[in-house]
Amino acid sequence: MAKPDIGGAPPEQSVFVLELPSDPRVIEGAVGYLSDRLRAYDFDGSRLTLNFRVGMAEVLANAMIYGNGSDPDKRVRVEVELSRDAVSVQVQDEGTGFDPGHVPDPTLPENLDLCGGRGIFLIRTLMDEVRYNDAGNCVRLVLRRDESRRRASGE
Amino acid sequence: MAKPDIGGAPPEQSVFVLELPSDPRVIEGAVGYLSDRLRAYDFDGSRLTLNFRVGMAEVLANAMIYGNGSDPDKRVRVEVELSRDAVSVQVQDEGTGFDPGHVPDPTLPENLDLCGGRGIFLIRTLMDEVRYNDAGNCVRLVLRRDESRRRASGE
Amino acid sequence: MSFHTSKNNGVVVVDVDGQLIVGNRQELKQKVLDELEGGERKFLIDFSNTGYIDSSGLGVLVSLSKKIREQGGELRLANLNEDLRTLFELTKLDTLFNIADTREAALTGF
Amino acid sequence: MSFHTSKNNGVVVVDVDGQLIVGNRQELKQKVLDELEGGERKFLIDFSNTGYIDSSGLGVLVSLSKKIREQGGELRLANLNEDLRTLFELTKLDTLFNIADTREAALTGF
Ligand SMILES: Nc1ncnc2c1ncn2[C@@H]1O[C@H](COP(=O)(O)OP(=O)(O)O)[C@@H](O)[C@H]1O
Ligand SMILES: Nc1ncnc2c1ncn2[C@@H]1O[C@H](COP(=O)(O)OP(=O)(O)O)[C@@H](O)[C@H]1O
Repeated sequence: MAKPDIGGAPPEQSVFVLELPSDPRVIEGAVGYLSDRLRAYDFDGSRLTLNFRVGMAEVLANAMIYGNGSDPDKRVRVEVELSRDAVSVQVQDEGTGFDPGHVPDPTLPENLDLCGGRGIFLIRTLMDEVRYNDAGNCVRLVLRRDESRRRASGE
Repeated sequence: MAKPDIGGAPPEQSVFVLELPSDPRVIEGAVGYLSDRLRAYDFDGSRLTLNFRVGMAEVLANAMIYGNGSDPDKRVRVEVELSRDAVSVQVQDEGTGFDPGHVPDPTLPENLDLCGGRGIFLIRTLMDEVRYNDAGNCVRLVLRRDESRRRASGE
Repeated sequence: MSFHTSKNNGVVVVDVDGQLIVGNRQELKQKVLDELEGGERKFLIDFSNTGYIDSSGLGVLVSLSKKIREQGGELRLANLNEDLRTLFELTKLDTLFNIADTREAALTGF
Repeated sequence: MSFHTSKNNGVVVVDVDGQLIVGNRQELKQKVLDELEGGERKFLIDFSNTGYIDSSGLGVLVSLSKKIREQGGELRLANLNEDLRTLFELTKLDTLFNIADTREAALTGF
């Protein structure tokens, strides 16, 4: 009764910001929240459950753990622009950055049984656009709602 | 190795801000994060695990659900000032507020088997200071590290 | 947070792992109501592995207790740690529930 | 997220409920390593109830598989949904693991 009407279609575009602590325990809740927002803009299927959820979880984990060094005094700023066409997310940490150009390919046979090194690969594989700033402490991701390319799959 | 030194004593005071989505799924992670911060300032025992965790979870839930009406477009702003003496938390929602003066006592016999109505009672019981602004959409809580009063218990 | 259900001599025993709070209490409620619907009447919730409970978690316990009683059944609680005991005392819910120190004590004479 | 472990004809079966991600993968790792330490050699992880897995979850699986093999044991995986299949294919980890469609298929001939 006192609840706002959430039945109608959402506005053409939503823009919002989160400031998250550098704590992996909030990743699951934040990704769950963001996924619901995307669902309201008709994102669904593996674009939502695989590409968005895994890509987003990776980016947040890297910002919290590598960028902010799990320093509880540092925050991760997430800026989201969401429409029916695409979601664009900018994730900024308070670290000194890194060189995203120099990341070994985890799918090479010699890297296959390494425990780490798949995060950035997955971000790049799952998202449609991935652009780090020069420092490497801010990344802008774009995921389009329709799978317009890549991942030649069965259908 | 690349991790920052987290062994040393924390500074005299920490001040920080979170901007959380109105989604109950982030409450547990946020409370877990905040509890760890308090632990670094020597909060422990039931002051931490009961008073702080439950009081904080209640305040966040009320801000998200009642204040913001679970509206995904609205955020909850959490400002924390933390020292070895006390933690002060200000929680602001984007709602129109309410009158916190008019909340029935859930411990009266006739209210005992109601499902709801224990949130504000618990906040007031567990925290040392609880002050709502005039509108009722912003609350400032203080919890001192040492139990200086109330809750006459065994020790 | 997660729940494990087991059956012990006609008593449905539910272990609550983690927090029982607004984000997940519906799961517990549904689980117990399903068993009630299925004809079960004796329920024990074991809090050995529970962290904290918020007011909506308490509310679910009150609501379940009522619904079970309406069907002629009973809900008992066991293994509340010191924090949880205090929480039940502050809210006077310790007067509403049958609270046992241990699982065994709760199962005895159910 | 939570794990349930059970034993089936000498195979330790672990069900992963929820997400297997950086915030909780250590729990899974510890659970399996404890069993390995205790002498168990055959492991099956069942992903029927798993949501998503991130790179550190994948890392834990790779690491466990290695450690189990070093002790002469084997780790098998079962019940990957379409998303998880794709994840294993994208990372080429489908070539590293014995992945069965069903739990029964995985247990057969273990
Ligand atoms: N936001 C960031 N800030 C600083 N360094 C980063 C950041 N994100 C990634 N890195 C660096 O890139 C490396 C590769 O990351 P990733 O591909 O996610 O694999 P992994 O996490 O397994 O090391 C990390 O080890 C880290 O050194
Ligand atoms: N931040 C808030 N904004 C608006 N209303 C609130 C807020 N916090 C609490 N309330 C109101 O106070 C009432 C009592 O809250 P509470 O004591 O937590 O019990 P319950 O959540 O079980 O209703 C709520 O039902 C709600 O109407």
